Amino acid sequence: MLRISPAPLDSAALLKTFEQDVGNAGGIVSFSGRVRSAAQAGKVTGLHLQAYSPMTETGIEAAMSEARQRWPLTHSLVAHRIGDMVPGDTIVFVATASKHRRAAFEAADFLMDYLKTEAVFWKKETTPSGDLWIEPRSEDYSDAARWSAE
Amino acid sequence: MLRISPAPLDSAALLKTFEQDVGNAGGIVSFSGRVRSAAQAGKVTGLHLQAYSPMTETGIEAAMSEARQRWPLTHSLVAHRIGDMVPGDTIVFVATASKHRRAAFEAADFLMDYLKTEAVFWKKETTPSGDLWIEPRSEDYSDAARWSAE
Amino acid sequence: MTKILYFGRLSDVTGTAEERLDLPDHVETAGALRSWLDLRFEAKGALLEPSVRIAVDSEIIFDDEPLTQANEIAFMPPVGGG
Amino acid sequence: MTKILYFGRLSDVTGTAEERLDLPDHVETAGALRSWLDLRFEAKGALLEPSVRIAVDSEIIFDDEPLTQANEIAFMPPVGGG
Repeated sequence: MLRISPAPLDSAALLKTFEQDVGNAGGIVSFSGRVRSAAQAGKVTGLHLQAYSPMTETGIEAAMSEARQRWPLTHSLVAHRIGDMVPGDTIVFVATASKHRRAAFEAADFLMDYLKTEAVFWKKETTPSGDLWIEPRSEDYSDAARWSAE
Repeated sequence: MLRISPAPLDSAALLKTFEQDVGNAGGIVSFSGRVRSAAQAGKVTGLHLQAYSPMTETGIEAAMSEARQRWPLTHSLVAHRIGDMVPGDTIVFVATASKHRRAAFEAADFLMDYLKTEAVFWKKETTPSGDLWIEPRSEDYSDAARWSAE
Repeated sequence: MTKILYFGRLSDVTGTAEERLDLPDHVETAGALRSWLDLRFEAKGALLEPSVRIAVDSEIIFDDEPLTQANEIAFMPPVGGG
Repeated sequence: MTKILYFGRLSDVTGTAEERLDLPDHVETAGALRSWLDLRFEAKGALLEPSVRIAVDSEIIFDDEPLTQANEIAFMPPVGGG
């Protein structure tokens, strides 16, 4: 399931609903990413995330579909916030469920790498010295490259 | 933090508390393992998990300490249920927090491998044809061996 | 009229996130559009960077591909969420 | 008296999870304890398996190590939770 919305994300509530949907599948992995108060440009007071529908949705759905092909998942969820946020807000929540815990870990990791480097989002940080658009770090690209190197 | 108890585990509530403790750290990974209704011996109607204090606690704390040495974690949590459970019950909840999402993923994965293969627990499944003590699968051992091969 | 979108840092360069334009006849490909708009905005090459991709009606196209019947054209700098 | 614990499947073999015993004088090492108890329970080698480890007062010891002043001895078959 994919959800992109400017509404606040509540990881605990999302995990609860996900676990109910999943039933008895053995293992569930979740990742919550939050807006940091410090980043490349120093202190961050706000973050704006821009999406481009339907390219953003299409791309994430394709990544979720690839994850289901590569790993035996019973369920997966990507919830991504867009619009204006402040430090501490949850910006992304990903959950995967599988009978095999290795599959759940790897698929969540894979989806996060996709979201960080390939998902159609643009990110702007507000700092005391002005606003700054942030593009992926080289670390994000090398993380994502792991999956195609296999 | 380590918690071993026969009380039911509520993953969503544990994640909520963990996120509050963690504050603004960038990424949080969680793993919830639940009692399956089907296993090696067919249908499972109940599970009993036995610990041996303080060896169980000492071992898990050592693994958590090793995880903190290997990865730049800001927080980690292992909550493990013991005693009698039924399918669908959460048996283990692990959470890790780090500024680096790769670190949070790897540390949670590492802790789960420890819990599956080295943590001092004994597991008995109740099936229609009787009770059966379960020892780790070879898959669990090969998962755990990944960490020492590095 | 064609809708043109400038995402991320490009909207700072162009001063707008969205506009509607009649494309001149000689602007037939994605590459020609880049050159024309980069001059028009005095963008000093910001719209020419290979890392900036162009989507026509939600499909990424190469610079030598035609803009035929485009309703919406997006200039997309490097992406990344989470 | 020494407290002896049998964990996991071993309690099915011995019929008890816990007992208190006076160890005979000749049972001075972990290995000797294995042999003595395996015979006593007619356990057919279940207590002799190398995968079954012995802990004395919460420390794993080898078969040739002494049981000196042991208060609690545990027979631990292969472990694994989660």
